[in-house]
Amino acid sequence: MKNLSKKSLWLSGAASLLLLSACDTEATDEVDESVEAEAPAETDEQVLNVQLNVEVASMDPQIATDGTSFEVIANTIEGLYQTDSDGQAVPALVESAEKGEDGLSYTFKLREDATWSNGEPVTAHDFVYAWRRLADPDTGSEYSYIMGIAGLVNANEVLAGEKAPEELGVQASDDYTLDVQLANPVPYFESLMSFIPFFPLNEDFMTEVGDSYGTSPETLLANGAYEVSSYEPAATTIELDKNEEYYDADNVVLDGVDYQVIKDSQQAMLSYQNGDLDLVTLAGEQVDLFKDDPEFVNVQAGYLWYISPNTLVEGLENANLRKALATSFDKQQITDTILKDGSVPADYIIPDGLAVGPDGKDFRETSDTYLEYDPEGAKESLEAAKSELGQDSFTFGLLVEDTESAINVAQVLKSQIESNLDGVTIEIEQMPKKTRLERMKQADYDLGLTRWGPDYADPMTYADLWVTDGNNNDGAWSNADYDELVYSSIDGELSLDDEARWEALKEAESILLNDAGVLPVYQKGNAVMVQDNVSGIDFHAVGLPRVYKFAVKE
Amino acid sequence: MREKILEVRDLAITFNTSAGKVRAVRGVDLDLHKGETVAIVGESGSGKSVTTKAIMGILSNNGAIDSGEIHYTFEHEGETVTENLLDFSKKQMRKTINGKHIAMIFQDPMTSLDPTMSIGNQIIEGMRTHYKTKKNEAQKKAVELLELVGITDPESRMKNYPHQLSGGMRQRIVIAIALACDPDVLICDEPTTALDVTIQAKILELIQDIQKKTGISVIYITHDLGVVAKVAEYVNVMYAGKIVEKGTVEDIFYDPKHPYTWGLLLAMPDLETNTDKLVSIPGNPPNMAHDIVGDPFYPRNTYALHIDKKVEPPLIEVSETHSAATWLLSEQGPEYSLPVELEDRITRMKEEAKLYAAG
Amino acid sequence: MKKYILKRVGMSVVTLLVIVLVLFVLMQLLPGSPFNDERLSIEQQQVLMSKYGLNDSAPVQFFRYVRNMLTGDFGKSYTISKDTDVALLLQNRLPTSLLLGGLSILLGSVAGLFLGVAAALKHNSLLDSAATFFSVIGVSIPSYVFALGLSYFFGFQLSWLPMLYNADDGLRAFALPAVALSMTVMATVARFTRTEMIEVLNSDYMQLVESKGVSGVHLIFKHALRNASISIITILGPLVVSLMTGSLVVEKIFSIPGIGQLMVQAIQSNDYNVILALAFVYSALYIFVMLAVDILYGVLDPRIRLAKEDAHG
Amino acid sequence: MDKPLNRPIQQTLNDFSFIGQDNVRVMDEVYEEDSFWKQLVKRIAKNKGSVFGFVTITLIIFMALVGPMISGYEFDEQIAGHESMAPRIPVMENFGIFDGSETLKTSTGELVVNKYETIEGGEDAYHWFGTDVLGRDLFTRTWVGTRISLYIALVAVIVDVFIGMSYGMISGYYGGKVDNAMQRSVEVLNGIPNLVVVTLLIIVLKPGLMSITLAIAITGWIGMSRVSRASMLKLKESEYVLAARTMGAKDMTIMYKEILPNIFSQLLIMSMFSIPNAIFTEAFLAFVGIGIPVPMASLGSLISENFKSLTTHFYMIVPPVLVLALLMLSFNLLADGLRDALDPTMKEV
Repeated sequence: MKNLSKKSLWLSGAASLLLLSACDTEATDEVDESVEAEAPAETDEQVLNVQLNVEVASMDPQIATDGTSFEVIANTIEGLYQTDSDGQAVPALVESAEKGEDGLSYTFKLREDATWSNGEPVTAHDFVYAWRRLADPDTGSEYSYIMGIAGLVNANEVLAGEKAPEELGVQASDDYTLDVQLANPVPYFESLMSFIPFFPLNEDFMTEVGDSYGTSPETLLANGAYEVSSYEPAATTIELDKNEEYYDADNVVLDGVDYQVIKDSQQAMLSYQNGDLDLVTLAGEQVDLFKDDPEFVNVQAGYLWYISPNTLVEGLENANLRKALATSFDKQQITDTILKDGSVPADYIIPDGLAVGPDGKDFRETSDTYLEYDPEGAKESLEAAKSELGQDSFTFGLLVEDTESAINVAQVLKSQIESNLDGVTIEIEQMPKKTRLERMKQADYDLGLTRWGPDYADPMTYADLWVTDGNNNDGAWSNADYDELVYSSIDGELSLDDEARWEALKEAESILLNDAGVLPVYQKGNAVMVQDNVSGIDFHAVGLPRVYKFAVKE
Repeated sequence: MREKILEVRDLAITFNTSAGKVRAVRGVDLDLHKGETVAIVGESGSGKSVTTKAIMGILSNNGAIDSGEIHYTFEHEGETVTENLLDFSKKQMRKTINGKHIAMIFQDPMTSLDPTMSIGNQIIEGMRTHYKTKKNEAQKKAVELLELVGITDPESRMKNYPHQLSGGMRQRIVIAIALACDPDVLICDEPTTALDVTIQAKILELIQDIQKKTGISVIYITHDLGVVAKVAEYVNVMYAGKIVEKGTVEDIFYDPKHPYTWGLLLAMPDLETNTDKLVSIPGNPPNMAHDIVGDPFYPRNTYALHIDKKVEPPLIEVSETHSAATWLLSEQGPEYSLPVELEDRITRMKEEAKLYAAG
Repeated sequence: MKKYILKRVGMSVVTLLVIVLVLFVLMQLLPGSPFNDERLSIEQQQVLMSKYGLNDSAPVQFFRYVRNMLTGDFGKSYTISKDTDVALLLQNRLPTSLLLGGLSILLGSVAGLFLGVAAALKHNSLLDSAATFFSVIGVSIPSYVFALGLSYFFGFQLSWLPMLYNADDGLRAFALPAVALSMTVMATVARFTRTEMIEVLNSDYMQLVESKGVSGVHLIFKHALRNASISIITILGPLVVSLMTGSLVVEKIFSIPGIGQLMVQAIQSNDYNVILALAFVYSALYIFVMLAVDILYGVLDPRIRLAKEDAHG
Repeated sequence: MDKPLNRPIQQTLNDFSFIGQDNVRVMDEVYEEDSFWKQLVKRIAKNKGSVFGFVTITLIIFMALVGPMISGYEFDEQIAGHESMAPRIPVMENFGIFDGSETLKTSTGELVVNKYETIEGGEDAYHWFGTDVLGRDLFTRTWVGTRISLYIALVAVIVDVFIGMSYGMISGYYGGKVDNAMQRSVEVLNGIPNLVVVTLLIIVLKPGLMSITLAIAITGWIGMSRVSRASMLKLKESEYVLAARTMGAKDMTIMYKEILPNIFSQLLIMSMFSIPNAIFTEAFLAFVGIGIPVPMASLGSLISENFKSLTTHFYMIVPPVLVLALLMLSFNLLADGLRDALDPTMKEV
């Protein structure tokens, strides 16, 4: 017996060499299995250990709103499209897509080999169900507005409760054909389809589990690379196993992903050095210790941090004063000495790496920069503002949320603004994020340090923020030209002409920033450590921050 | 033949307090013979309790014995031995002496019983510790002891806790505890001070009764000469950590030599006293944290001599049994006479005694 | 005793109800709606508010809350774990926290008692001073500093114990956090025990016990500690509070899925129902401990146990 | 039993004559006791712990007042380029310690850096406790932060004395229904863990010194009210109070003129025990992120701020932790000593 097994091992080894050169995946699989059968102890399970800094808020694709939840959901559920390593939307469940000539309709053919983890096939009905659920006001999804952004027929009416969800412009003409009707052309529609809220859910299963969906592994379904094996609401550990039912399971190497929620970055780093974690995010000073490490990685995130000035507050309606404030702090110093995590100074509002235009170039490559640090210019603007306003001293409160980096940045802002601008005093008010949002929404603030993350890969995800009476235009900045450019780009004339639209958005940005309607500070970067035996993790600036489908741990 | 059982020689004790060193006992001699009762009398703070605590080996941690010897004669494993108790370690004391040979009754029965342990257990604890007596046997003996100390319905009382009993009952329990291991010496530290007058008398009688029945020797500490007259055969008067007069009860009551003893006698309440008020000793005892020069009593002494300021008087023998530490007894001492009130009182006491003896 | 316990239980229930009312009123004053995510429109917020019944009048909301609470329904989490029953969150996390807290109390009290008794027996000695110094240090240094220190030395440098909580590790996972948490307990118990023991050791009845010839372990445990413990258990209440406080940070550092971590998160994200439920749980825990202390007090102290029914401890 | 006289006596003629009747009156004053306060001070002085406590507190108060002025930096002054500098102290730097160098344990090996040598003008710069990540002088910040903690200590005592003491005294004095109502209210308030009260309060109000003060005011006095109630219950039955009452004294007069003076010193010392608690509460709030607003500093906020650099720049957390621990230790020791000196049951003998 012993002899025999040795022999068979040798044989299979030789066979695998031969077969590998022939590149036959089926055969290699066989070989792998036989090796495993022989020496199971030697092939350790490949499980990736990942640190999260917050708990998963929801496993429900239509309810979740935060990056952490998105990351875990996206590892278990797949949508029509997925983001590839370059940030481009590539087909996932879609086999073929057909775009109507006017850009007002899409027909998606779904692949027929995709199944849910309970064995049911993934069908077009699952999408219809999920999308109606998203738009239904009763669901209370915070992301329901994205249905309006996607431009589906009747989307806004359904959102407002004026029409039934069934009237939404999406139908399943058969089990594997999804028909979508748009009210206006949406150039980034396919990219939107890789966004989690558009992910499918199985109606039968949802009816079965009811409200308890997503509260345990049993109440979760997967159709993606991994399935949840251990989870409870607000858990600090989440375990994912490889989903053997996944149609592309052959290309998934990892046996699973284990998440560990660690809020203290020092503790996380110690665990990483201990070998307990494969992927951690660094904070502040730690970067100094690890930046020369080959395992250190800097990734760009799409988040833009900016100060929102409340133009309803006396003094801040003055563009010169806003300009003075916007140019009086050294963004480079903030990113280099305080954040150190790869964040870069933002002299713009459309982040770098967000979207690629019709010319095939990134938006930033062909647009200008605005409001650079310029202490002298700031002083001049301040003098102008002083004479315009007939006032020599100004005191403004600055709302910040109580995270370490936000507070540190706010302190530098205060210090620099006060030293560069005579007569300006900044008073920092720190509070939980929810409270800050509330205060800003009620326009009960002077200046607010805030941020916006892109929902989809198009400048519009930022540009529509500052239209007059816009939902998130807390500072009530208003400019008729800007409004016209943006509205026209959404569903007007410009939406039909990709190139003109692109130029219009550049112009909109220049209008906003030349008037200092917002005071950009920096574009967020993340400093992460990845163990050197790990490869194949995709980092993205938009939508999903990290994808593990192709990750390998040796 | 009087058999000496306890002999204290030149005992001196100092306490280390936050207010400085306090010399609580400054050279005390004391003798106790078998079956007899010796009283130690003095105001509070005179060092009488401390002396007995030293004998029991239960001085608090900050107390130190500077000098002296405590010789105790007892039966140990069939032999009569005499040991210096001060050579014993705390552990040895607990094991061989405390409870087994010398037992003690404390001043305040309200606080001297463990509030969390039943009466019965407190009584049998000593027996169980010293003789490993079986529980039911010990309990039987405890019931007998309770009967002995005059507790009715002893069986049910065994289960009671101290707070359920009156002060007098508690003191009886304390006595029962003290007697549990048949000790040779019983130290009573003001056992009646905290009790009502009527109960006081009963407790005193009880102790005397027990003494008659068991032949135990008793050291009796009190500040009340009235009590002394009832129970004691020998009296030691203590003041400021020293014995200032010692003698038989007759010596002390009928022929007191020390002005302090006079003061104590005069302070005894007496129905037939002619004066309107009780005579009290003026002033307060000295602060023992200070060095004492001369006779510590002189500031309060209307009979003080000039030498009292400089030299502390030694014990001067009056008779074989009687001596007192006062310069008045010295050969050079001046003529003096007892205070008139005291003369009166002594005369009365003698008459009472005759009446009592007669009838 | 029975009546005494009944009375105490009744008082506790009333206290708890009043606490719920107070919490509810406070909550009404909290700024920030739970639905002010930047992506929600005002209209949608209104929909959500009415979905969760937040537009009803305060008394209606209050009575509904109390009624639901009696059936074990604490409402749903708004933000931390969306649409999840708060009861479910608690169900998962409470046992972990209770275990951690229990371990810390056990560890801290045993060590504290030992230290305190030793210090009292050797009153005014070097050992006493050392114990005092040690215990004052224990109460003076915040537990999170201990936590990270322990994690660094035992978890990272020596690799003896896991630095992060993992349910699979069993009790080992609690070793470091429990030690970190128990430092305050130990210090407090030690200090208090020392004081109480010194007082008991100097008491009249201890002199009587000693004069009986009782010594050693028997003396310390049967008499001294037993009497001292009557007062010592009264600090259990405050200790539980300090544990709750400590657990907020310690749970965060060791990544323990307990209610302390949940509390901080709930406060920072205005998750009303979770805050209310947790405040209620904390209060209930505390009141329960106080009640237990009172009853234990009665058991340990015959003066209360056997007191006439109208007596009050 | 006669003992030989072991001291030669300087005999004079009148040695053995009576001093006379005056003796007693004159001599009674010899052993007059020191005044209460003098005794107290004496006893405290005997207790090494409380002396240590007192001296340390005095020293810390002095540094809190003077420290920020002698450092040459402002507490919120961010010096560009001076971020995260290790401590450098004149004179001591010559011995190779506190010379501004620190060892960074990077993952690629240990690295000894001395920022004072690399930055412009660094040669002449001295940060005695180093600087934080924003380039602020930690020496200045530590002592400014100490001020806040001391202020909180003061608040704690004032709250204890004014609210706790009065509440307990009134409750104990009137007894009956008033007492019952007041005690039940305290029980309810006490049933809510401080943690919950304080955090809710700080969120309802704006985080800041005022809110912290209020938080301590709401929760800090309960212990004291119990103690003062107990003292009141004990004292109100005493003879002299009964006497005052029969003389027709008003309730307030009895409470504040007759009883308070007798328990005040004891209660005041009790209140010292609440100081460490209050300081700790503030530190805890700071750690949870609802403490004193930036860029102001308190010891607690400094610890939580610099805690984030514990594994990177260890020296940053040392000064505030040290001062906080010393402060709490000292208040504890001093209060212990005071209590021992005051409380007769704790007295020896």
